[in-house]
Amino acid sequence: MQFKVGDLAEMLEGEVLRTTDNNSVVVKIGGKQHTLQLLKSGTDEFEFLLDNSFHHAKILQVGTAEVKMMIDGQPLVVKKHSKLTEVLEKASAIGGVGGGDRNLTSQIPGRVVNIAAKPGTEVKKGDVIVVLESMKMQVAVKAHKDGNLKEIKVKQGASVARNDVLAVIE
Amino acid sequence: MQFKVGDLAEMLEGEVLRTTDNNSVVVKIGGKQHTLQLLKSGTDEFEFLLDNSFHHAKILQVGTAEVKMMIDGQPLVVKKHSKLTEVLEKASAIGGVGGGDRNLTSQIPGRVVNIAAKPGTEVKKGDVIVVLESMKMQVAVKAHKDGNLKEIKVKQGASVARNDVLAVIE
Amino acid sequence: MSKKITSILIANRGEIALRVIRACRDLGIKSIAIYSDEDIRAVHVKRADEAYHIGPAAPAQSYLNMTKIVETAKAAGADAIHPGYGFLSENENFSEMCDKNGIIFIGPTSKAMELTGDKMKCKAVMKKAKVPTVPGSDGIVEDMQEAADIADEAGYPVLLKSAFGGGGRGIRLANDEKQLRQEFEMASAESRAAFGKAALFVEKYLERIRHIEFQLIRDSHGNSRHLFERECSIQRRHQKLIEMSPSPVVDQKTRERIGEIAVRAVDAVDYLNAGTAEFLRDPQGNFYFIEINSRLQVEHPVTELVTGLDLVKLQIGVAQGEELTFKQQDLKMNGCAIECRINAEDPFYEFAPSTGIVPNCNLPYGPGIRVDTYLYPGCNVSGYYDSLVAKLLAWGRNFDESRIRMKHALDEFMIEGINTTIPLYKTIMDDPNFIKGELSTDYLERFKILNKMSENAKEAAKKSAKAAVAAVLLQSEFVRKTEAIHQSSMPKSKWKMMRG
Amino acid sequence: MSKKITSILIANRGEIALRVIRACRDLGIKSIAIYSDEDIRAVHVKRADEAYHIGPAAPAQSYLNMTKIVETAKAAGADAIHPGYGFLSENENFSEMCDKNGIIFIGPTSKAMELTGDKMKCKAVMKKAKVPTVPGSDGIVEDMQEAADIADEAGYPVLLKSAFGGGGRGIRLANDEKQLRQEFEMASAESRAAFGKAALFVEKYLERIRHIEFQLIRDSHGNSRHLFERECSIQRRHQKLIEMSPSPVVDQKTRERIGEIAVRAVDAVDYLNAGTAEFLRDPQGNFYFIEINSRLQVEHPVTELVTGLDLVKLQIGVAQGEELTFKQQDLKMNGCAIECRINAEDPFYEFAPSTGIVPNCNLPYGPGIRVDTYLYPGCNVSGYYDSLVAKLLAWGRNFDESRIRMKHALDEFMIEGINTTIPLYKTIMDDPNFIKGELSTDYLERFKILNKMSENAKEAAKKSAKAAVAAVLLQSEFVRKTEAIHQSSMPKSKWKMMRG
Repeated sequence: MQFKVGDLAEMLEGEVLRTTDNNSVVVKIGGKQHTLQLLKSGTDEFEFLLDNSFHHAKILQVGTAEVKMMIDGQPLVVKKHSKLTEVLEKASAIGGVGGGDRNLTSQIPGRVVNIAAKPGTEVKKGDVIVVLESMKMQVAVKAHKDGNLKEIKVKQGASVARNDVLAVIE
Repeated sequence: MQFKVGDLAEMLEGEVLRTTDNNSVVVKIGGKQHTLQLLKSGTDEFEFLLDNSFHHAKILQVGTAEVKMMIDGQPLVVKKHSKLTEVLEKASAIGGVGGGDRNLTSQIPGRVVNIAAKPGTEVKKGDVIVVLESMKMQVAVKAHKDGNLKEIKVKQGASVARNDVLAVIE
Repeated sequence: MSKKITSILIANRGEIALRVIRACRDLGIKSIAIYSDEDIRAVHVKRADEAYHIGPAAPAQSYLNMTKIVETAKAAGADAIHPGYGFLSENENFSEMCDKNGIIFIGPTSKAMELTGDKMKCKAVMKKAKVPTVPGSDGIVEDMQEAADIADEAGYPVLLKSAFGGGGRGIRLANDEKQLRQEFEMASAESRAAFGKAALFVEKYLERIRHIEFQLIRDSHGNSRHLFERECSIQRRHQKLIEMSPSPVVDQKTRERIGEIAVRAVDAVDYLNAGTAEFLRDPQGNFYFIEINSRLQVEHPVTELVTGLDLVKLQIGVAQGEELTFKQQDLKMNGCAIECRINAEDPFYEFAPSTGIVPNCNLPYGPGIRVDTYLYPGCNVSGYYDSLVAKLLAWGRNFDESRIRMKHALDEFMIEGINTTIPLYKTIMDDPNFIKGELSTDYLERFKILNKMSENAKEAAKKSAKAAVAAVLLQSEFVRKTEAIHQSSMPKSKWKMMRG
Repeated sequence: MSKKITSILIANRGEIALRVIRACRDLGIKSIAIYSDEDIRAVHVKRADEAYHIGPAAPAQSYLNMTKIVETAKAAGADAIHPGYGFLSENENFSEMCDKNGIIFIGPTSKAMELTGDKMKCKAVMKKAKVPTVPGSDGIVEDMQEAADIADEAGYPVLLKSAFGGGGRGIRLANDEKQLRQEFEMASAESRAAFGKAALFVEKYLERIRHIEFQLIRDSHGNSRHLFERECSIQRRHQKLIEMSPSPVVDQKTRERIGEIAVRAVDAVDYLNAGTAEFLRDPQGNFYFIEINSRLQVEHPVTELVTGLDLVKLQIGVAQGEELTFKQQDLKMNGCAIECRINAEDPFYEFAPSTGIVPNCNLPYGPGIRVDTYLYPGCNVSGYYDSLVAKLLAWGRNFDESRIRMKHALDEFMIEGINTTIPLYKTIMDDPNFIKGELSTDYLERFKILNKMSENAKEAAKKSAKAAVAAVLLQSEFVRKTEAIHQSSMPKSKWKMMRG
């Protein structure tokens, strides 16, 4: 299978050739054969030696098309490349489908300290809609697109979690 | 119930009076009432505030008559005292029942580097029976009583675990 | 004031509470912690001799609740209160309340605190004591002529500031008198329109400034010592990120000269206990006093590493009336120390706060490394309090040794579950401008450090690409094997779950 | 010898391997680890730039396998090998093998090592260099008259030792000449009976001795420096447990005097790189050279803390032909450092080895604290290797500050799953004799420290009694509630599993 690692332009071909009894796995990555010596292996955490160097991987999220992980302390997304993902990427690049795009979500957990816009009014991309407070910092949540501010989903003083929907813009 | 803590002479009376919703437990220990504020509670690990001071308990082993634990980093055995345990203790003080007493066990894990006594011979308490090696140290395992060395259960070079039976003395 | 302290309530949380607990322990003093609902599992609760609940998560109802804290101190029998930094540490009313309740406040008197807290009053006292301050008007200027006279004296460029402005608004730059006239007219009109009257003052515009401060300690017998300088120029939104001692631009002569001025500054306000005199330094090497921070500073360990002194123990000694045992000339600067403030913020996303449980963490250690932190595996990084989760310090015989040790300690420092400023500091430790000591308060923007950080992250991704693919292969192989085992109900797996 | 080193293979494991990895990292040198089957999950494997498997758990087949190690070094392209301490560190054949294979051995030349390894030869060289050694015969004495003459010169009491003895056997004490005659006859007869000939030598009997050593470094240009002394008198079975610097009985004048002797000693054997000159000191203040340890010592961090030097970095510099950059007079002793060797042994049970997985551990930190360790949560403490799992160090401005910091760091140090010597050190830190500096190699027996430790443990149990009962009550309550929930199949528990 082809993998796209982070923002890197080149693809990497990767496959498992065989696994052995003494906790080692032979793989082929980028055309070269490597023996991975496993130190730790579980559902979401792997430790292994690759080319005699230690690596630690913590798998954060596994999707059908991509895997999010921390590799050696750095966050990284690996995309499994196929015709299907190409099609999906093109589609999303054109301009989004479904309702996900209407929702303005919070990127951080925090408390709502100010509602800066009125429902029913027209807003421009970048206008401040809601101000959140967390860790003694005020963080402005701005409109992600031009449109009509249909609804504000939170009240002043409320606590919000990351990815909560704060407002709907249509 | 009465509790005997470690080697302390006095007994401590202890009982749970009630548990509350906000992770606190009211107990009576040694005639005084205390509210335990729970920080962590699981099958083998407890963290709590007692009289406003933090304590950490790791339960190592729970028997019918005693609980072995690490309390604030110190090993400690708490015996649940009852008529039954008194009877049992007296019995064992008189001189042991069952086969446990015949077995000479290893207090440490290690490798057998020397068999120092011959099966079939008479040995005295304190005679060296087997020499183990661990961490570059040689540790002599000595007879726990006078008697006839019926059998040596290990071979030179063998690895033994803690509590393995090394020899039988009758 | 000369009462021997036997127990201290620490009116704070986080790493600084733990820092004070350690000092108490070393002095044989009982440490009493307080905690909010949010902090019941916090490390300061576990490490103190006693811990008392004082209220809900919101600071106003807990760590800022003066009455409740003083009541708790009295109930617990505390002789003294250590306020740490932030919260009530610079609140003169709290210091006074402690005093009235017979509790020693470990810090300056409320009188000194009130004076240092009022910037204009303090500036006036400093001018009298011949402490150099930023040139400009002493208050509001009467008219254009006064503004021009002051600007002439201070030297152009100058800033014209509105007394009603704030946060950078209403500030105008003038490079010469002609420009000053234009700007003065416009600013006056603007101010009159907005606030009904013009209230402008003039200050010399300082460019490419460094922020350099001197640590001070003054006992109740009037002995003052400075504990050398700290360079704190690397900042973001006026908050310090990296501090170090010595400063790359302070030589021994300058150190002595400014140190004496700093001592004069604390003497002028009859200061008590540990404090910091903050200065700006322009590229010409002039130092301008700006303010006294009347508390223990976040960055105090930097000074501890180069002097060998324990500042919190000193604070407690001074608070119980002891005289300082060392003279100025006894103090020697030993090597170099750098501190990085590890904040729970995402440097790749506008430093957005990052909160939550830290399931696992690995504190760096080794020669020259010190960590002050409240982190432990399973701890909670709360959104109710500030974002500082750890202070990482590296000492070395010289700047380069401490810098390289810092760099590798940052590599070793693993904090799961939240974003931190660690990647930013890794970039800074390798930045040629940092290495040259080319610092100023606009360092991050001036040298496009955030761009460099993103580039470094890409480089790191490139290096880890093969390992990342390997991890994906292992993960899918693990799932495949596990499923196969479940389906065939095989009792044993070759791929056993290994605990590493 | 003046080749710049770019990669180092570390022929060791445990904390010292990690220590060398850190030094390599700081110097920009590639670190190459080796590991046995037993050590695949060890921390040095994880932290090195590269790690190579070299064989089974047994040291003879892995960490002592010279051929395999040199082969691995060549295959990995290592410029140099650092041997750490123990294993091959004092093996002159290994040093020679490295040499022949064009690999720099970071340590003394095989020639110097051979000389320092032979105690009798070394003693002869030292006597020639006017380095004071333990008075007595230079070798085997011919007859009773020679023995009496030597005893007269050395002063009574003397020891009569059999050349064939060992481990304390065959040693006889004589307080005067009459006793010496009696013992000589008996010892001769005994020796003749057992070995066919008498081979006795005479040595002054030293009582209440201290073990004090001087750290040394010598470069390939013949520059030697001593890095002050370490007092290592607290021992068990001739193994050091606690080391510190300065020694309570070494003043500046003595330090300079013995330091010069130590320098003379390494010059006499044309020593190279870091080494230690060991001395015995009698209660009258006389120092007697006993041997040179031709390696980096376990306790080297003690010296690092009081000098500010990084000894491993120095070692690497010397190995690549650099000249030492400091003169003797540049070195200043700064404060006091203590080291406790945390061994995986049960001090309550005759120091029996204690091995196994450490499910969890908490390393102490804070002002003045340094830990060198291979421990991490989940690591394996193996019975195949020595019992040292960590070195805990505390620095302070003076002995008392470092002692108190050590005491509290020991309290903080939590190691689950194995027994360690921590309780012993806690007792020692509070022992009045230790505090007075009343040390000798029989310190543990002389002051009945193990009894005191047991008493302390009882006291601790008393203090924890209430909490222990509380824990038992919580445990049974937890079980009761859990069972009740299971029986009633209630979907939700008020006693939720809390992650603290």
